[in-house]
Amino acid sequence: MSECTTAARFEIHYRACLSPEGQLLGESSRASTDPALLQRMYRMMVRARIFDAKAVNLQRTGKLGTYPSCLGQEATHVGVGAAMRAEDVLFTVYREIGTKLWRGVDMYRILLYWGGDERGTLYEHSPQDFPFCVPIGSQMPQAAGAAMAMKIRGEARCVLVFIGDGGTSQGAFYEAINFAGARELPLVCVIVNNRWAISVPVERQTAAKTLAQKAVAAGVPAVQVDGNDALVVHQVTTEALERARRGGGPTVIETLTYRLADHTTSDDATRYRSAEEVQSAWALEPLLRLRRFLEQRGLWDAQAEEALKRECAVEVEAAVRQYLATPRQATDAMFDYLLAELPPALHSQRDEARRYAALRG
Amino acid sequence: MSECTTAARFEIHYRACLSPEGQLLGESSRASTDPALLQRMYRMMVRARIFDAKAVNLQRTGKLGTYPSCLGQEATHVGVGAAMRAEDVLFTVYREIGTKLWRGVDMYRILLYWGGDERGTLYEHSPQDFPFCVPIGSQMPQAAGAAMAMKIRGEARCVLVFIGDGGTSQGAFYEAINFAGARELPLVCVIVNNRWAISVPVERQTAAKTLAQKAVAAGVPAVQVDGNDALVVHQVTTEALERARRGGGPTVIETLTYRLADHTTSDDATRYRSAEEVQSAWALEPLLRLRRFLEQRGLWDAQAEEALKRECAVEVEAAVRQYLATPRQATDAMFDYLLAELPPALHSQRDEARRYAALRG
Amino acid sequence: MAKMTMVEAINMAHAWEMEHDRNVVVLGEDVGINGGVFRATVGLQQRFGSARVQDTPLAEGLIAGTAIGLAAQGIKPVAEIQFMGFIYPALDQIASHMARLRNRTRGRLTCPLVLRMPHGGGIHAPEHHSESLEALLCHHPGLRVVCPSSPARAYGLLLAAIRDPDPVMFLEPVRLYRFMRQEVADDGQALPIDSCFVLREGSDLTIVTWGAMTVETLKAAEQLSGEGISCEIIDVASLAPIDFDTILDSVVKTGRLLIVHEAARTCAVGAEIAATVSEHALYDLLAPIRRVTGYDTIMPLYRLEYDYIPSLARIVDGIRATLAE
Amino acid sequence: MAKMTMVEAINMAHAWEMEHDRNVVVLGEDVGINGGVFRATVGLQQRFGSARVQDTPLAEGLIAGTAIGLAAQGIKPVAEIQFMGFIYPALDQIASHMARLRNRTRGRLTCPLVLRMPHGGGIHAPEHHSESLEALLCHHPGLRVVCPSSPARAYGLLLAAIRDPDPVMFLEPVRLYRFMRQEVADDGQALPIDSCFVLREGSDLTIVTWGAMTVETLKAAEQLSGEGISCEIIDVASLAPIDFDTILDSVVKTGRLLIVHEAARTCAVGAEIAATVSEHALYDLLAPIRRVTGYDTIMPLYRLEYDYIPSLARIVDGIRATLAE
Ligand SMILES: Cc1ncc(C[n+]2csc(CCOP(=O)(O)OP(=O)(O)O)c2C)c(N)n1
Ligand SMILES: Cc1ncc(C[n+]2csc(CCOP(=O)(O)OP(=O)(O)O)c2C)c(N)n1
Ligand SMILES: [Mg+2]
Ligand SMILES: [Mg+2]
Repeated sequence: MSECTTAARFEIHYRACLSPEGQLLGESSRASTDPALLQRMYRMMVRARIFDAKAVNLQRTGKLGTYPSCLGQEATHVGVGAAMRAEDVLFTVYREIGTKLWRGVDMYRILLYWGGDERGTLYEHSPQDFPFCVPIGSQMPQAAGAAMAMKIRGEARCVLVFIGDGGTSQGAFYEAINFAGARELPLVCVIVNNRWAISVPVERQTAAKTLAQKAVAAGVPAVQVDGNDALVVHQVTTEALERARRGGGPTVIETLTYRLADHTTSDDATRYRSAEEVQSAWALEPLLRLRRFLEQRGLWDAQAEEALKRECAVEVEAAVRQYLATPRQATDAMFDYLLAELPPALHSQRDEARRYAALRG
Repeated sequence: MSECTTAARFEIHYRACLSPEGQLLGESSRASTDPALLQRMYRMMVRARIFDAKAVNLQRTGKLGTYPSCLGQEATHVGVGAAMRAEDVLFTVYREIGTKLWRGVDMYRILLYWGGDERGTLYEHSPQDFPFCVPIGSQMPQAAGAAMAMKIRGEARCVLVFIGDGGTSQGAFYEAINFAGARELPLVCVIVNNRWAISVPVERQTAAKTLAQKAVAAGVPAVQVDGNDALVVHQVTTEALERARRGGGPTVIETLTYRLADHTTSDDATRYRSAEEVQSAWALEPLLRLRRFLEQRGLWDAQAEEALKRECAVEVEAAVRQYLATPRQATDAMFDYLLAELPPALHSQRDEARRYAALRG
Repeated sequence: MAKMTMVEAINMAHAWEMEHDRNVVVLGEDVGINGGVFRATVGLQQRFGSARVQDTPLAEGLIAGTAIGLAAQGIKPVAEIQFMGFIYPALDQIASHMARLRNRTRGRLTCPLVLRMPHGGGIHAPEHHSESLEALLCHHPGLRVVCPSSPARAYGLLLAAIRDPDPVMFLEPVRLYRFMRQEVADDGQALPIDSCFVLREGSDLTIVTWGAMTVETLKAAEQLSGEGISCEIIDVASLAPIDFDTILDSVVKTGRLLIVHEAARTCAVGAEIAATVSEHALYDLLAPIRRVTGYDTIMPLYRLEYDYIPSLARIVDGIRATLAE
Repeated sequence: MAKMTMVEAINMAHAWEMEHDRNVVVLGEDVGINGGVFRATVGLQQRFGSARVQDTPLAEGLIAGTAIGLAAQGIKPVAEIQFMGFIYPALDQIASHMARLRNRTRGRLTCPLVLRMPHGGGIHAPEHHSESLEALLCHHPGLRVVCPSSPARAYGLLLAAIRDPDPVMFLEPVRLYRFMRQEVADDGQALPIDSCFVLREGSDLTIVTWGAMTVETLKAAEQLSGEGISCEIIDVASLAPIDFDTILDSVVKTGRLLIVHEAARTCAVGAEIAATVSEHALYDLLAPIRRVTGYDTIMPLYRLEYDYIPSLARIVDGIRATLAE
């Protein structure tokens, strides 16, 4: 009917290091040969899960606002954190507790944020990281901009940005990876495919068989990995960051995981997904497989587990106490950071707010 | 380093029917075996080019506003028009004169629109087609919506939407093809890759080797064709519309062509691209090759060409006369179509506008 | 007649209209099996099928643009934006197209559709979930903007919105979704979307407000009535175009005007009302028009949201101050 | 000192600041080799290199979001939106992030950047190329909005905008780009972006306006001065936050206020000025505050644009009407 040649060809690879049973697949990964790192990653995953359970609990008892649980996604969050350097910059959505903790964000700050207090975004140890980003997709162009700054200055730094499966439907996601590809920006984008965007399954979100292939639109290399496998997440993220640091440009990584919890504490997932589905997802959850792997290597045991759990419980309790003991900001907090200097016209509004705060007590 | 399997594979094909010399490549296409259609397409391409030259000329002499020439893209525009059915719905950007003419839009209306008069969007013969869309990319979700309406009603109708190479950088483009893929909407998207977005070459726009591959992100089939080859444009668009009509879902078609003119009459392309580039693009322009093909088959000759040119000149002159003879709308035109009924509060504004129009005369 | 909350009344209005107009289609994020994050569309997909009640991908610009295409093709979309704070990605479609399609095609193509969205704060929601952005919409000619303040008005106004031949932005005050139960007749009776509602008649001053702020405003009037202060309270309800006749008549009667709204003050709807009233009724004004509004700051996270949202005390003082002169 | 147009002065301000601050970076559509569709950035890429002057892909949301990331990393982006009518895709980044980053991070991260855009109509441009949308920006706390009305003010205000620690929306009236030439010293001197400019002193009434409307307004005042009418004309220049002290002082002096702007009237900046002035200076007002503005309609295609844009005649009549009472 017409001359037909091939203009372009693409392949999306799937990678995994650790089987759900904790067996190493293929050769060893960087982490698998680094006992200290393995233990740090596992400890951080447990820390995240224990904090997460407590946060959900605080909300249930009316002590915290709406909270989005990270249950089941710890391997993705921690694997990414472990692959980053301190001088890199992180852009998250709202669920990446494990990455925030790895970056040194206090549990106390995370509680403050979900507890309705802007001071929850004060990150002492990662001062350039962006706070949680609620408007889905909007973090993407900002991350590209930060990466552009690094490229303009010729720095060997990278930006790591997270987005969800639902987020890949927002135009901003595509605009940013397309720009990153066109300018070879040091940007690594991790698509956390936890299969659900509130009640919308990823199959309703897109006809794309993989989310990694969305990078083909931007001419950006992409890979899909087992997102419940901390080793492979750490491995591919490290490779991607290294290439970006060398000036090799962006990478998109899709991590296949599962949102074991409700979307947030205001959600009831039983309305739209089956108990069976959640059950079978539990069989793939990330902590147990890494623990088994560590135990096989003699790097972990029941005692260590007990000690860690106690340690985390203590840390979480302390953070909760500090959070609950923190009085809310004075109403001046609404005005103090509006602009570098409060415009004269707003002084009367600030005073008005003060007056009524006194009444409200 | 890790287990690695292939999750997905893609291939983008390039198709062409007619060589720049007017030789048929491969087998025959639907149009190539339909003399009447061949002649209609050629005549429409000439008609578009003659109208276009006149429009540019009117702007130069201060009788028309800014105008975006379609010079060099006639094969894409006419090939698409010829593939559509009357009951389908068309969404264009602003440059697709050939398609508008094929849909029965009067030259007079097109002049009125670029002459600063909303009545230029009154399409007598394609009453459901959308007018030109200036905000780049914004036509895409609307086209998806129209296709969704057809699917909801179970109609055997399709939507054809155009976008430019620059337009593929707008998130709206991606949001729409992703949605069309996820819902298998009867939508055919033609990406007119004329290599330039004003002064930005497509290589600065994206790292994607082809624009067709952007459809991979949406899980939508895509093909790249020679956009200066009316036969292949007609062929692939017809195939795509037929599949969509059968419920087979959307297709993305990239047509490779070239913007031989300045971006618009307000632009000066010599600022940013070389005369050589434009020269070599002229060697690939669409009219001559189709004429040669017709002549080889005895379907066209110098006489026919002369007659056609005369005919078009007469038609264009008539349209111009009608346009120039059309008095501008009364100021009520600002109010008459704001809402189905003018809100009481606006009556005084309408009266005020009338009063000052009288003064302005 | 059943007593119901506003969110139930909104759900009932959807069901009535879908039952009586086969062209009505519901779309948005999580509006299907989940019934919307506030349950406004609960049960509709089960009842009317997944062709007429569709979850969309996560993209507000897509939702708004799709609604335009649907409407131009004769479908009547009732689309939900999950929270008003997420309207921004949809604004290009709303402002450049929805508001203009009729005008730019000289009436050849139109956009009869409804865009529903939760409005305002007060429910301890996360960041970006408590915005009051009606002014952005009201500044755009070609749109209707409606904001109900009770279950019955939500029912009647939503029916009117769906039946209207033009695009209607329907703002639903989150504080009121489950604030009170009221008897609402499921009779398919629409309410006018071109007039204010006088919620309380009075003679000393006029208070103009809408949405959730009607609650505190009514409380304030009630409280001060004990001191013999008689407030007339007008629920604007339709914020664009505004029924200024009702407002002006009242101000001419009382000679004093207080405007109460939750949105930031600058360039908000309250500014337009103050400007228009002072232009047309200056000589009837016995005191300056005052505005009790959200501050010109970012809506704070929830620990301070009730310091931002006009409180009963601020409204009471606003009334006293307006009467003092 | 060279006589130059506003667009040349804007170009000169870019060059000065890029010369003196290595962190200043220019980005936008066609700002590079093409020098911008209005030539505002012409020559900058040749002079400062393609790392510091970059064409972006065609996506306004991307441009705004990228500018935020750059600014937070210490680069000073001066980004161009090709026409104000195309700001909509960027509004989510502007409203949800630019305006809020300092506040939501308690000052840890900030957004010192400039977003430049051609503003208003009057040059027979195509559809969507003639919009006046300053109110959308002014309604958002956390932004500065500036609109110059002469080459010299464009130069000085743009320098101030680039040096400001917060995001500044810089609106450039297209009618004025090449309207007049004026001597502008390339001395790097910034002008204040927190005060109005009194363009003409007078005693009978105050006219508040900005941008391109200053031209017709000055003409009107000139014309009426022949009849002994003395108008004080204030160029607001900085539309957010507004310097109300200067405006109020003038109104207290003259007792009469006319507001002139090109944007649609409802919920525009003129409404805020009228509301604020009537609240604070009611008893000084000798006549109702009038607004001569664009109509509450879609900006028409160009054949009617001068029926939409306030004309000299409408302003003159507005002055007379305000003085008549
Ligand atoms: C622009 C925008 N629209 C809607 C929402 C409401 N919302 C919050 S989370 C969410 C789903 C996100 O799904 P996904 O991107 O997969 O992330 P996940 O919650 O699964 O981690 C939605 C619709 C939002 N926050 N922002
Ligand atoms: C949203 C938006 N931003 C910017 C513009 C200004 N503009 C008009 S055409 C154009 C380039 C479009 O390029 P492309 O999509 O390739 O279409 P082409 O002009 O080549 O046909 C730009 C930037 C616009 N019309 N809309
Ligand atoms: Mg998800
Ligand atoms: Mg192009």
